[in-house]
Amino acid sequence: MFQVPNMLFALPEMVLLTMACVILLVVAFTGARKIEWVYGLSQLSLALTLLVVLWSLGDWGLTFSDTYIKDALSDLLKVFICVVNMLVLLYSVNYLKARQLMQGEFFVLAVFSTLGMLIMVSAYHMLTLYLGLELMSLCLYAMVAMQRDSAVATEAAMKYFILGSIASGMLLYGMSIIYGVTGSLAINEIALAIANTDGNETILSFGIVFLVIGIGFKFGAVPFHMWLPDVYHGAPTAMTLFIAAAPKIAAFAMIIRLLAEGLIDLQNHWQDMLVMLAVLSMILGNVVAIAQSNLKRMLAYSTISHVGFLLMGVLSGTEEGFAASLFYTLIYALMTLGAFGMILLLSRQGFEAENIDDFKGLSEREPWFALMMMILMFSMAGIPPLAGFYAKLSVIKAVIDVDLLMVALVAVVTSVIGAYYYLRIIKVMYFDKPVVEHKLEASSSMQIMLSANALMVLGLGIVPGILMKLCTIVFA
Amino acid sequence: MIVLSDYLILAALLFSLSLAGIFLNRKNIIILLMCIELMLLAVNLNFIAFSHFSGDPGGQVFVFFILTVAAAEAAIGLAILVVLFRNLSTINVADIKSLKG
Amino acid sequence: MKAVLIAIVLAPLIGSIIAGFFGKSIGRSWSHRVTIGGVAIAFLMSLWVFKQVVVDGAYFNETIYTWLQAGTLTLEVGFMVDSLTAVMMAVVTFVSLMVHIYTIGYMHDDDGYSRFFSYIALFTFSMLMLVMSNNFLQLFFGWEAVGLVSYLLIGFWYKKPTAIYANLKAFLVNRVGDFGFLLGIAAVLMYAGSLDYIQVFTQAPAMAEKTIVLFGDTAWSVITVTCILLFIGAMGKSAQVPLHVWLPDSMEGPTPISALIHAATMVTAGIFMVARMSPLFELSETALSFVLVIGSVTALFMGLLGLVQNDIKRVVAYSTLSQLGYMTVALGVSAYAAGVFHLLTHAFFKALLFLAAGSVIIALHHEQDMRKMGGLRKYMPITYWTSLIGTLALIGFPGFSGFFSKDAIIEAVHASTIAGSDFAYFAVLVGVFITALYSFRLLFMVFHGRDRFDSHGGHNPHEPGWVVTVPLILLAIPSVLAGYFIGDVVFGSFFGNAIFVAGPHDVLGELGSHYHGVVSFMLHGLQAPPFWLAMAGVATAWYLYIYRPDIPGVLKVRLRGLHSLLENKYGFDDFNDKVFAAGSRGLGGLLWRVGDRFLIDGAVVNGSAKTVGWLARLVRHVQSGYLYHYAFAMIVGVWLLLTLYVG
Amino acid sequence: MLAELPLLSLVIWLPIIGGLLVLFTGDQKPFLKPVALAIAALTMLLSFCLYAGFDVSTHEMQFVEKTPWIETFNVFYHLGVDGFSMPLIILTTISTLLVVVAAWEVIQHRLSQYLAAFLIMEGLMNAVFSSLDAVLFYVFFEAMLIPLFLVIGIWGGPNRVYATLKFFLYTFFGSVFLLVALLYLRHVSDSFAILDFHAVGLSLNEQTWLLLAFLIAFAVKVPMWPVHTWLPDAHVEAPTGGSVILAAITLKIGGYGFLRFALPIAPDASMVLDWFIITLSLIAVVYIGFVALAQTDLKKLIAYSSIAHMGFVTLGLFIIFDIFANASTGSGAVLAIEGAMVQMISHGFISAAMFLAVGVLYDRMHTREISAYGGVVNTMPVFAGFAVFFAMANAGLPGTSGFVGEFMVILAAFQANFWFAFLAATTLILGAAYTLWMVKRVFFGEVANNEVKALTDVNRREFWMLASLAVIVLLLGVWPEPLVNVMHASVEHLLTQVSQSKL
Amino acid sequence: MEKLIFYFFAAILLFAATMVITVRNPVRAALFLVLAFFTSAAIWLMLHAEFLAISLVLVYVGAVLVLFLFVVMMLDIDLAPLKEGFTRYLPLGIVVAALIVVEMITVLNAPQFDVVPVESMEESNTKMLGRLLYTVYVYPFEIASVILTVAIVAAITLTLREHKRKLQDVGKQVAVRREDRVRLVNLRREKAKGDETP
Repeated sequence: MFQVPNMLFALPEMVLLTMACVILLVVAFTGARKIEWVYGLSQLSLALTLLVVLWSLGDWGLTFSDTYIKDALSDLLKVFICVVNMLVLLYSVNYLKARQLMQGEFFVLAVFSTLGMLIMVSAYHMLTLYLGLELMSLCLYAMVAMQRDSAVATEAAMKYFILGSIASGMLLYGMSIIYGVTGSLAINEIALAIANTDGNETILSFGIVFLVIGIGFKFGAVPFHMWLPDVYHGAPTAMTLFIAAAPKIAAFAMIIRLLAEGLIDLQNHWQDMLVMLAVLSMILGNVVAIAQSNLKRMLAYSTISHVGFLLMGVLSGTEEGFAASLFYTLIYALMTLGAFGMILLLSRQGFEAENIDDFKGLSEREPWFALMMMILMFSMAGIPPLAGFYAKLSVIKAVIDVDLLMVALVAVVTSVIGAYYYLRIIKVMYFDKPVVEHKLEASSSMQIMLSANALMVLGLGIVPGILMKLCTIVFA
Repeated sequence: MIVLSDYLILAALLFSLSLAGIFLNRKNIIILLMCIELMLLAVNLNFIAFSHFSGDPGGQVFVFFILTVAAAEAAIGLAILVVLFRNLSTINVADIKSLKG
Repeated sequence: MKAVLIAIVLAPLIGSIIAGFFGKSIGRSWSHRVTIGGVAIAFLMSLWVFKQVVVDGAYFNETIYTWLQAGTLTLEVGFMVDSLTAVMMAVVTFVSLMVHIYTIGYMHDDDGYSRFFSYIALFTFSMLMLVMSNNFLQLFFGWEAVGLVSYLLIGFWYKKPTAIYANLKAFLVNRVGDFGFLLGIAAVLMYAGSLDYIQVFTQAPAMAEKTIVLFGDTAWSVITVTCILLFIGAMGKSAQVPLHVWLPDSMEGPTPISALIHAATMVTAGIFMVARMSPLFELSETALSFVLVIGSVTALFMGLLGLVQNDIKRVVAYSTLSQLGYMTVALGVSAYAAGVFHLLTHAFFKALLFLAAGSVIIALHHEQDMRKMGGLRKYMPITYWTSLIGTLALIGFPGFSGFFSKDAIIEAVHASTIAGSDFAYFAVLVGVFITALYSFRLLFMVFHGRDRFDSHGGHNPHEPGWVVTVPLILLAIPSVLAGYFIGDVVFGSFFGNAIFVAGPHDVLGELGSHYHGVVSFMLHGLQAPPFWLAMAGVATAWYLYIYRPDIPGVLKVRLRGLHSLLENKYGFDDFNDKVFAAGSRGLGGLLWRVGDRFLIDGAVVNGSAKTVGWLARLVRHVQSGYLYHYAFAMIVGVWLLLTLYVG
Repeated sequence: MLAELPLLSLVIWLPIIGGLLVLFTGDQKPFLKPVALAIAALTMLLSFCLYAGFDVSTHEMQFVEKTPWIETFNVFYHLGVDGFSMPLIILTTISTLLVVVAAWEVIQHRLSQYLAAFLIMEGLMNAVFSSLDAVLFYVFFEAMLIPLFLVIGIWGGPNRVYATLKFFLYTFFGSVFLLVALLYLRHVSDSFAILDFHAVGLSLNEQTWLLLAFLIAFAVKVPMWPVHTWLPDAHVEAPTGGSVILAAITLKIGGYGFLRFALPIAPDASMVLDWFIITLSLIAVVYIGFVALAQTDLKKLIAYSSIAHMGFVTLGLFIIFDIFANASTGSGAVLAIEGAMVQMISHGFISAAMFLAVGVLYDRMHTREISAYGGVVNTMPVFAGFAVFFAMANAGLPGTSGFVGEFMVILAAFQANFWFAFLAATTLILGAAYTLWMVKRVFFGEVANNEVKALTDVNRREFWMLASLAVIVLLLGVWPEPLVNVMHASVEHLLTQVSQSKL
Repeated sequence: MEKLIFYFFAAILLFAATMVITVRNPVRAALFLVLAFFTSAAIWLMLHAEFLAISLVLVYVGAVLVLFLFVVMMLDIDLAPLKEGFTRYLPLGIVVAALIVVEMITVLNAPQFDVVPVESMEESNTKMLGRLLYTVYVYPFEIASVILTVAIVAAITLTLREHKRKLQDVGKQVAVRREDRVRLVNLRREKAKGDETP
């Protein structure tokens, strides 16, 4: 029998939706004139959502006829999504202003996209998951294309859209197969159905293939990564930052809900697939990044390699592994925020600061931010004592604990290759002479937050225990 | 008697055709969008078939939502297409290649 | 006793440190005062020790401090003083003292005056450490330390390219010897389990029964291997063929050094060492034969080289080589006492000869070419007469010290039955003739005949000051008289337990049974072939260099091949330069360029970096920008996953 | 009172925090250098307290500190020293002090960053030597690369970028395998404590893979042939201080790693594979000896000589199995391990001295080409005296510390196999050849050119810097017992561990 | 009979799909897509999904495909150069596609799916959907509405050219002349591109 849902559980989403509508109205009635208001409102809405999430922490359960879940994982991820997106907006403001992209629609889409992420995180039903994913993705496609006079941006948007839609189609196909075999769409029922029947595992694994493709695409795992470099490169940096950071957190929720919670009993099937994706991602991402001269593109390939690492934790199929992946995702989001934040920080009107050479001699021009960037790069390379190292450590530990030594070896060897291009950034900043004179235009709040962001990476490197513990508790 | 497999195979063929259409198409991006529609059609067929044969309404509901989303998707896709055309004066797939490497 | 011994060692060291570090501030005269004081104290105390040991029969063997302890092994620094040590201490400190005094005159005008004193005092310290050691570690320490000082002193005039070439060569050749020596020590440690002399000697018989496999399956007697390795060290230090090449070149150093280090003391360290190790060597006839053959080859062939040299110091140097060969021969036939006795007498007369040569060199303003000397007898009588004494001692003229020691060796070789002794006997006999020939060639060319020197604006050469002549005279005395102790030292029980000779090898014991005092020994010597060979040598020298000075030139042309062979020193230097020096440099360059830079760095390191870079550029093209390629990649992914993981 | 202080934490964090202070002081402040010097000196004094309070009679870890750090993984902030690590900590603190002094007038450019880098590195290195938790160890092991990378890259020579990237990637490549090995060990032992790793039982197959991983990691650090080629490049391009730290300490971490990880964790595999490591070590000694002979660059020459000298360390560590098999006396293995340790310490001081000496020359002439020099002794007699002394120490002259380690290892090697000793002993000839030939070309002879003519002798700062090293080198050479004594118990313990099969 | 109908529609569906991906003219492709949707709707009817079949025709054919056609025509695409390169990778593409098809069919032809429908849905399809949408699936339903909103916002943002808001001013409206308001726009034709296949 139908039960009246516990609406309180979905309070964050409701708050955000309400706020989104308010913003939409404000945009509709004020246009470009009160854009600062819109920005403020967006930050406020994210902050409110964050507060609501924090306020309702700990009260866990299912609602909306089991299509919605509120658990530790969803709470944690929501907190991070809100925080990350607040930082993204903060970092983007200057950039957007300088390029006449500071439009109300950007904030509307950003907030709706965030809403999509929240929905994904709490989705406990393939339908909700799909809808959340689409809500998020559609906003992202549009955001990439928002720089309408830019040929590359629209090209990126087009590629993103086409490939993303294909991936959605495949994901749906996979869902349909799973649905066909288990006769259910809710995650817990699927798990139950698989546990109770011996079933035809061939068909299930056939379905899993398509699910994995969908997931792989959202993460950007090889060979479903092709959109990623072009989109990161072509999109305006602020949009790139938006795409690069929080959606990965949401995608993590998706992979956990689908594979780890729904199909955990078929772990032996999806593990091998993820191994392939992870290994290919790590190799390709790290290798091709070497050849890049555009920092955004390089970071795109680096993202691919990070995705490979991230998948290692999941594929181990253990609670520690999931926790490790979660930890990796969060650290990755922080590092990406910082790295793209640096590009945004250095860019100004008519100057994108997206080429590696634009960072030449940064340590003489801006010693502090060069130091911050160095921290971020070393962290991405996985050098202790920075957070990136513990992320790598924990995922490698996870695969070693399930005796997948070869994966671990591929991971470490490719990370050596990867270290090269991160070091190249540091080399450019510290060992080369500056070629351009320039001063920072970014607001002081952005400078402070970016510094805090980078220092957080360092801080989490020195005391990683708290966050790791948090990640472990989520899966305990 | 038509069994479930028949529908599934039909859907699979449709799905494969749409896939083939995507990567064989050198022409018009619009055709790509149509292929995506075809792909969703195949998925829908799958869902409905499963729903029908298992007697569970969930699949049909899903299809309902897929239709909704597909419409939204088509709107955004076409919007991007228009913007792209304004910038490049072409929607030839082979011409959209400035981002690479 | 312990305190005295420590004082003996430390006195020169302190002198050296003061002169070395504070030479500038305390001035020249104080530099030589402190060092001479230090060495004099050491000398006097050594005499006291000598008396204690030799006359009163004292024996000392104690540890000073523990150098290092590892597991059950304890490496210590300690002194062992027996008669052998006592003799060496006395000789070393005496010659050293003479040389110190002589240096005051010789180095009078040199900028590095204090530095020089510091070095030779340091040398005295090192040499004392070497001879007084009671274990292999300290022996090796002294061994290398004297090598260091020798290096520093040969290169004392560091601006001279030949000097710095010579010192590097000396050090490296010595290192080749040390290479063997160190392995020998390692062998001793392994098979005796200790580096302490006494313990090692106790273990020696046990070592003789063990074997070691070196190449393939051939088992070698451990003791033979050990002794040969140790002897390789001695070959380096005592300049035996083929490691002799450094010694003639070492004459680039100041003359006092040639006298002290490269004639009297350091080069005899090898002889001393073998004598000290007699309990080991006695157990291996193979090793003894090896020693014998090397020694006789050195004695004969190095003497020959003295015939064609024109540099006064080089002639003396080759004679030193030859004499060292004699000593080695003595060791080879187990006549350790004779060897050490020859070492003793040689120390005096060779130091004397060097200092005399130095005196001539000073008088002629650092001219060393004998062809530009002559007739100096009248200008430098003291030098002449002391030189004559030295030369007579060297050629083994009866009554002079060299006669006794050398004759004892020749007799011992004659009496020996060990493998190679026949060849050795031949070599030492011919050597006697050669020795006489080149020694008198030198004497005649320098002191007799016409004045050929450049008189530097009319000033005739004259004797340098007393600091030069007094040491000459003081050294001349033992050069004559030292031989009269032969009865005690060689044939008597002077060395007691310090030297061990196995029964069958005891040639000296056999000779000793025929020994009836100095006079009869001398008379016997007058009838023996060595004496007549020596006389023949003197006569030939007289004929060639006084009577018919034109003949050497003719001979030089007639015997061009032989002459150039000798001139080139049998090609050892060329061979070493071309094969070892150039070869190692070439090999090093090759390994570096091919191994390090081309293969490891080029192919592997940069190669893999390049490969990755190449791969990156290649894979990059997959990202072609075309949507349908991207889609195709995805579909290939689908196909891969389906194929690999479904079913 | 000493025992109550967290001495280890102090020697780690004092320089790190001090380094950060220095970093943020900025280049302009007059008290910058004194502060850095004071921090380095204080750290050194604290490390001496370690020596003073060290109990030589036990192999147990001392000055232990243990607090939870990453609880999820059971990772602890676990510190302690034994006879192997304590001397290395002292070596580190002394070297750093010298580096600070060496930078006094020489480094003009970004001085605060320079000093900070070295102070931070000091702390990291001390931490490496005292970490008893694998993660902690690895963190510091890797973190050390960062300051060194920057030091070479920022203050290095013209080809510094290539050198520093090569250095970083080479060592990073090595260490990632260590990470995998450590994680695997955690997997089997369910703990990250290094001492637990020692105790865990492993099959031969596992041990072999672990050993290979350790080998890659530590061989690169040592560096062993054929993974040594980063070292000459890094040394040549590094500033003096960088070279000193690189040679004096980072190389030692390789040797330390073998002692702390490879031998006790994989004894059986070490026994099976010892021939391999011994072969590499001997190649290092002989091959590198020849290669050093061909060098025309002062620093490259010293760098190559470092590789050859470090060959003795690995040789000493791995001949013990052959000694077990052969020797009757039993102290050979002790001799070998202690020899390797002494060689590490002594090489630390000697190579530091050599690089400082090259630095003294470089500061005046701005070239490291041997051919640019000649007759330096004429204009810099005091300095030449030091140089010859250190050269002799480098050539292993008895009475200097350079001799002790080589001597012990050669003696021990003989007990393993005659030919090991034979090849090792060639260093007597080769070492002397390349070192003294270099001395001859640089220092002796007539004044070669006007630049040399214009040289001025060492100033007071340089004098004391070199003199203090000379005193240490001499003292250790004349009386190594105080050094060796502290490691006896640990060596004995290691040998018992190694001799017990884990199978 | 049922089988015959199924195969008939299936054949048309596949034919239409093939034509969609092969015809050159996008207008024709769109029309074939319409055909495909119609036949699908027919097949869906066979599966008792009446509501969905109707909405497919209404929503898709009526709205989405008209939008497609609208855009196709608006963009005025030059058709001439659009055929190159199609055949170049065709063999490889077809091989991969065929392999995938074979694999899919192998899997889907499993005996497990050899079943007949469970006749359990008594109430009408439309009613059932309606009930479920407002009860069990109320949350997805809300999300769907948000998605549609976003689609509108996004589409407008991307395509709306004027940023200025229109505020009515009667005076101006009256005073306006033809030249002010009517602008003859000639959309550019698509550039003729040379053969730039990879």
